[in-house]
Amino acid sequence: MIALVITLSTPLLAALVLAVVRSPRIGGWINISATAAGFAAATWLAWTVLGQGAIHGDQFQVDAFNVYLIALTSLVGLSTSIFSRPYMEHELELRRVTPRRMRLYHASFQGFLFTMLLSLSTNNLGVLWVALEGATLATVLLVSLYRTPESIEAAWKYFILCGVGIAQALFGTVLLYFAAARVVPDPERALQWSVLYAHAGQLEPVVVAIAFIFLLIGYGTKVGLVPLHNWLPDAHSEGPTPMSAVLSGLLLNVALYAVVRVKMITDGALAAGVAHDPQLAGRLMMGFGLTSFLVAGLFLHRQKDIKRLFSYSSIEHMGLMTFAFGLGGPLATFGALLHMTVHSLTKSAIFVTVGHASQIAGTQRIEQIRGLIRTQPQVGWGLLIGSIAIAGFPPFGVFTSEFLLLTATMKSSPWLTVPLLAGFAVAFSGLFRHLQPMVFGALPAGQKPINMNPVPVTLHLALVLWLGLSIPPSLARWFDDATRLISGSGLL
Amino acid sequence: MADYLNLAGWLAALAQTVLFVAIAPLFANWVKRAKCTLQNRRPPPWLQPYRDLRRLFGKEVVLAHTASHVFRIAPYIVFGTAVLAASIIPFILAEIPFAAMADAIVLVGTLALGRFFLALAGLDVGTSFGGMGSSREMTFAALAEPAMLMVVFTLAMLASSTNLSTVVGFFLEQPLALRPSLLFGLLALLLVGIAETGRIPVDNPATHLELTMIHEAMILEYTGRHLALMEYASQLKLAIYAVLTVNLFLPWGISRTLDPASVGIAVLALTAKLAVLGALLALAETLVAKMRLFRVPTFLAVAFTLSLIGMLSFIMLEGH
Amino acid sequence: MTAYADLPLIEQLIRTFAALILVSSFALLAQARVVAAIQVFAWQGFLLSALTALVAWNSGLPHLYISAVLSLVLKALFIPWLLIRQSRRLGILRDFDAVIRPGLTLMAAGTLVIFCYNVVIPVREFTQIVTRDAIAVSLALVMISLLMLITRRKAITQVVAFMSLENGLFFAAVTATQGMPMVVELGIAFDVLIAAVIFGVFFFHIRDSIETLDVDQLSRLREMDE
Amino acid sequence: MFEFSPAMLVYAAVCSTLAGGFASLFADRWPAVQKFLVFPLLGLSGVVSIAACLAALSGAPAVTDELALGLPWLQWHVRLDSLSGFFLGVIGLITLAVSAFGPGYVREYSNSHYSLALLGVMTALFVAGMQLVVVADDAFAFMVAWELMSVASYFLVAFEHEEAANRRAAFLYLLMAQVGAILILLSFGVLAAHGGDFTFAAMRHAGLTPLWAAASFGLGLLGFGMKAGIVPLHVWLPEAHPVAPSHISALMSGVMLKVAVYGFIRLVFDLLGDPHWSWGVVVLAVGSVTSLYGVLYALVQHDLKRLLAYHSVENIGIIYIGLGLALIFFSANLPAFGVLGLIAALYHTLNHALFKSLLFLGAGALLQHGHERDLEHMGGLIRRMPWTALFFLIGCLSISALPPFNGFVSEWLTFQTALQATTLESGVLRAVIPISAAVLALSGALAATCFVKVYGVAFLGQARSRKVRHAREASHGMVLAQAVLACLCLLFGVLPTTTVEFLSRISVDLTGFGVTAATRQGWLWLTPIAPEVASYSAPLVLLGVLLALGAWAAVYFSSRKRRLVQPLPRRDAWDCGFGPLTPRMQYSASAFAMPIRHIFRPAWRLHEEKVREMDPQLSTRPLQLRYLMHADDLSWQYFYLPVERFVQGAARRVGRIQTGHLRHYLAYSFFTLIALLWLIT
Repeated sequence: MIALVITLSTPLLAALVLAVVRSPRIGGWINISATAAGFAAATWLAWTVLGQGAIHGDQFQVDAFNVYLIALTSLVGLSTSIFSRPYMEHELELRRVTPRRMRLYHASFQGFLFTMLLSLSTNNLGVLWVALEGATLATVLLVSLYRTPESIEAAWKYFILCGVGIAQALFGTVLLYFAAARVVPDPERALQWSVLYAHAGQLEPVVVAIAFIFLLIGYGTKVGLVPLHNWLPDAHSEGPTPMSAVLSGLLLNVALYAVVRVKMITDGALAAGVAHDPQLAGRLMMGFGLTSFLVAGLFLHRQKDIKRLFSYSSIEHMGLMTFAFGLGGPLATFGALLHMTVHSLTKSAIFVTVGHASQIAGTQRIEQIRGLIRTQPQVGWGLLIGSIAIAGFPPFGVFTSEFLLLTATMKSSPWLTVPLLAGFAVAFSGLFRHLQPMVFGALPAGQKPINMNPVPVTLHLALVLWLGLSIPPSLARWFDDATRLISGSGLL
Repeated sequence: MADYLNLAGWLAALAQTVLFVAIAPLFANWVKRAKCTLQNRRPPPWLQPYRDLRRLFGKEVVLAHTASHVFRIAPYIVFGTAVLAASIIPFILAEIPFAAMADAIVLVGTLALGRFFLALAGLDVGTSFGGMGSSREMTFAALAEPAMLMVVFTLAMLASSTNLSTVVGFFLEQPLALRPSLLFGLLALLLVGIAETGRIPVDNPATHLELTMIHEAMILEYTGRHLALMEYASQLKLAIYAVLTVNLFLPWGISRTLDPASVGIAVLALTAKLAVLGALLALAETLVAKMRLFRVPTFLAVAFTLSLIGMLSFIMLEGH
Repeated sequence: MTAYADLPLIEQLIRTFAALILVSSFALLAQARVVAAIQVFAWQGFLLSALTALVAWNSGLPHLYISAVLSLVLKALFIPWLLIRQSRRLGILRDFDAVIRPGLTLMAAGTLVIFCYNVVIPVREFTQIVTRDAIAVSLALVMISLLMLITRRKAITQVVAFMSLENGLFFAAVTATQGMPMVVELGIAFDVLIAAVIFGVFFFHIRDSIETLDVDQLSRLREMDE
Repeated sequence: MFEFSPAMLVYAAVCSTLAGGFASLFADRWPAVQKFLVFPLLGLSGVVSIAACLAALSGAPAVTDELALGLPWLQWHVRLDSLSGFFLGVIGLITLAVSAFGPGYVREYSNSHYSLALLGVMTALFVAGMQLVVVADDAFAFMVAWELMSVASYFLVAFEHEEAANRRAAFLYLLMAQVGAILILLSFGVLAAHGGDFTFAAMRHAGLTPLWAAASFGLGLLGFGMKAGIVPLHVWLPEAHPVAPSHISALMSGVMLKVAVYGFIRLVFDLLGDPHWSWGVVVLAVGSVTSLYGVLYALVQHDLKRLLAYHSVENIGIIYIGLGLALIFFSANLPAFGVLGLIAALYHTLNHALFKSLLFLGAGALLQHGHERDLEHMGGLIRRMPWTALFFLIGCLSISALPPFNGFVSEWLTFQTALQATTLESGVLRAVIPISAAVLALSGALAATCFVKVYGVAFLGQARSRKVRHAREASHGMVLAQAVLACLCLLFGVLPTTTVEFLSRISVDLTGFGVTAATRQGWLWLTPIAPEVASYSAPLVLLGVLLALGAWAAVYFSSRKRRLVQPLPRRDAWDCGFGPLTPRMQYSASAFAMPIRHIFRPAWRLHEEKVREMDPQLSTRPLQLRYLMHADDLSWQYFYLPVERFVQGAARRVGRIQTGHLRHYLAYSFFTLIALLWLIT
């Protein structure tokens, strides 16, 4: 419990401190130290949960499902903060940001991390909602950090779309509370996930179904499900790159986490099959997931901006995970959990290299980013290997999860493998047709290497490689516990 | 396979091969004589080809500056493969151990090997003539060879064997029957033979006209013993196709033992058959005009189609 | 099922207020002038606050009084004040944001109300206070606000619509469930406050970048062909 | 206690490969590492692979093992049986040759800015991937190894990435590898779903219904076919093989395609069990079309490596014809003939690996020392590079299926199998098989034509460009590699009986049937069905050829003394009296194939262009005439471009939903909500 407190309070305190620290340089180092401390605490927490089992508090609950996401979040937070220091200093040198805005940036970064960790660890669906809304608020001003017309437009769209989405989610939460209030006598406990999950069978199915639809659309907007995804590429492409990395690597995961938590309750409520198809939640998620996967793959073909390109790739992968969770069953769930992990790691690594690549070229336009391997091999190879990993080639972990997912689909609904296959092909070709000319090719004139820290990218890709070759038993047990929790049965 | 190991069989086969090689120029000359007679020209003497060969063997060899080893080794390989092919074919004796060594497919392969080197030799010196000849030769061979293989396959399926001795034996034991497959096969083989041996209407062995020539263009740079071997090999090839045609489709008379009487009958029968075939060939060459070069593929396509129809008619009309 | 007339007065009053809020929502949808829209929004906040107080009185739940005060301060006073001040500074207070096909829009809103009622019909009726119908009304409020968001071009009216969406949610929380747990409610209020501030910041940013608050001009980032 | 197991040989081979890859990390700093560590380790890996192959083919039972890698509930299963041993041997042979060829060849890159370290690492991963594919015994390990092979070879194709064409080729290659891999994965997925587990052992007992078996077969055919290069899935092959470094092209064409064949055999003959006759017909048709298509396109190429790549397509077609025949006979319950088809296919697999690697290595030597890939600029290389010329000739003879070389034997076996069509019950099958045999005959003959063109234009005649005129012989290692492969081509051509005996063990393991009759007459005679049906004695045929050569040698050496005093006189070639012949007067590669182009015109889309440079003084007098020709693959026009257009169109249409207007986005959200609410009421 202490570990949890430290994990949560570190970013909160850091956000407060950073809001008053004037020097951007010191701010950068404080940022790194805070995330490092947070990561240490999260590791401790994970260790505790691994050793002693889940923590079930009234307000907080840390079980197998969220503890690994907490660890992942703090890890990605740490490496992104390491990346962000030289990156933002470079931006400062270019006068794209002022020291005041750097203060806002650092404070918001930590504030965002806090909301992420809070939404993961809370047991209260209301608090979950508050934290996710907080995440939007913390990041919206980061999207418009550069104050360009595009960035303001992106921030506005992000704010309104996510705001509306999250409002819909709140309505869903209220409905859930409404349904629960009839069953759970203590109103203070009626929004607690563990209580709702325990009483899921007694909840009024019609209300829960309506609530699920609102929650799916609400949190689905944050996940980036097509056709609710429109804010995502804009926000990713216009904000500073470290923010894109955490948005893609963390926010989308956490939103999906929320959807899955809600789905577990919905499945319990609809299990009797009186009012609705008991598979309703899963079916809807499969539909949304598959649509997102296919449409995002097509969008990849027409991109001109490197960060938009990879944000569509994020939509595609979130779609895949949503599909997998919707499919249910231990194999698909295990695959989806693994995919969440490896996608966050890989995608944040990619955004790190993308950030450096656009700094080298001085633009985010794909057609002007050329010959990265010749200009700065670290960046070029990082981007290439990251893309190979994200495209699902072994021995990287993304392959493992896609393997599980495809075989699970083949087992339960074989016909869906056809659109999946088409989607993979379309997405891959869309990604690589743009990627290859960027990394390969002759040395472009007038571009020179920039200062970068290779640790985050190397670390992430090494982890993904490790997960692809062999999943360590402790982690496997974790995943399996989470799988058991979500789908009812494990694999091990 | 023990019977293949008897020495007498091997020796007889060897002797037969020697005989085959020896009389091959004679057959070529017979065709030429028949043609002369038909065209009211004075025929060359019976032994004229042997004199030509002897004269060429005696002459000095001159090489082009650009000729390489391939050019010099090719005549021996072309001639060698022709001899090898000749040794496989049932000639006077039906049952020969050589036929077991290499079956009909190997026969086609062996001829292809010779042709491969012949074409390379044509390209070796680097003249336009040589290239032209090689290109045409290989093109037509590419069409003729599958047709030839189809004919072989038809026979092989009929006799359930690709061993030429077995095939001949099978036909000897079969009662006489009019088989469409054999009819088409025979026609195809005749067409292929005409193309492969460079006879009218595909090629004209008697002229050196650049628009039409194929075989002669390839050996244009050869002199002396090399030229002799090339000429000899082409005469051998003509004889091979002739013997193949008559012995596979009209095998009567061929000897299945080493018994002197039956061998004698076989010699007589074969002589008669070859004489008739040669005369027919001469007649055809007299009556038919040389065709345009790009009509040849059509000619060969006809051969290929005939052979394929032959095979299909065997499968559809004569099966089991 | 008891007849409406048999209900206690307080319940009848609550329903009346609910209807009034719905009416205010329609009014908001039809209101073209910026200042009038903000005023209607303030009225809606006031009605909501009053409704909360009524519910609190009816159910005797003390924390609902806090909610009532909170919403009065925030939704009826602070946010309208903020919006009016911003609009004045931006010089758009007297602007029009023409409603696209007002008749059609209002008809659509009416249809939505029916649709929302249809959606909640399968919910089993309990003999408690307004529940199912409250959900229907709040659903309708949410939907109408969404419709308003879709049909408005000005950033300021979009914000009003967004805030009225929050009102719909609040309505649901109050009438259907007699308020949320306190921690959640405080969190929501905090979020709404921050959101309002951020909206204020954005108006200036948007005006600075596109020199108008017409959000239809904000369409540089797109995937369509030029 | 150390206990020997053949699996250790496999591990040793893979470790040696990976160690070579690791060593090459330092190759950029110390180039000598390449010569003294990287390639020797690769060679060692090849030798050990061959040892593993011999151990597996020695008749020992299959060895299984598990590695602590992979999924938590599914470790990597490894199994070395005769089939995987055979393919491991093929990999080993070619790797060995490449390790001898490599040091000389990669010297070329030491002065460029391409990284030798990358080349070494990716080569090692590529080889290791292939070695792991053939021993993998569960779907997961198989797919990981398979994709490792694909990705590593992608980097090798993209190695010289500054050429736009290379990037395009690499992209196409990786895309098709990705799609193919998913298809394979789904094919295994069907088996795993019914067998309950990802291990091959479980899949063998999946007991699929005919429909599912057909689905798995179809997915596997497409998936493996994409890598093997069956028409129309072959388009990546002529793009990717030419642009990789030549020793890699040798590995890709010689070995990687074979690994795809391995996968197909493993799936169809081992995992799926009883084949349906229609599968055989499909495979036979695919094989026939592929072989003819490949050779026709090879004929119109004048880029040597591209031409060789199209020949790989042709040879894959021949292998598939053999496999198709095998499937038909097995399904018709005539295992004796089915086994023959399988063995013919395996034999051709081995042969193609040998001669295609030989030819690619030869092309590499030409590229390095003659700086040319285009046949139209070569000529006369036999004088500059005599050894390479000799071995290349052997490669040409082998691929043209001429006796007594190895290519002939496997085609002969395929023909023999096809000739057994008369024993089939079904009239349709009896008619279909001969037609495919005819196609095989035609493509064989066309292949010979093509290689006369290649050899004649590249090595004979006069040099057509300055660089080629001054070419030097390749280094010793490069020649040695070619010599080894050339000798193996002859060896496997002359000793077919022994080879078939080994191959028969594979079919016994896979299907329970072998070809006992084929080898009953001793090593001298190959009698696939019965002595009286067909027999072939390669050693005796070789003896005949040797006698012919002996005759030549006798004349040559008897006249040697005379020649030493007075060598054969040399004169100018006949020039029709117009003055000396120039290299430009020679027949070019395009000219050579012109009659064929004329005959088979509809098979290609030819782009012909005649460039005429006029004399600036006198505008009517042409100074130079050049003829440019290239052939577009028809499958682009009818298959790939429509797909590409469709995807682009779909992307454009989908792009329309993102209008940039916030109100539209909100409307999507609104209507989605209404639609979903509608759905549940």
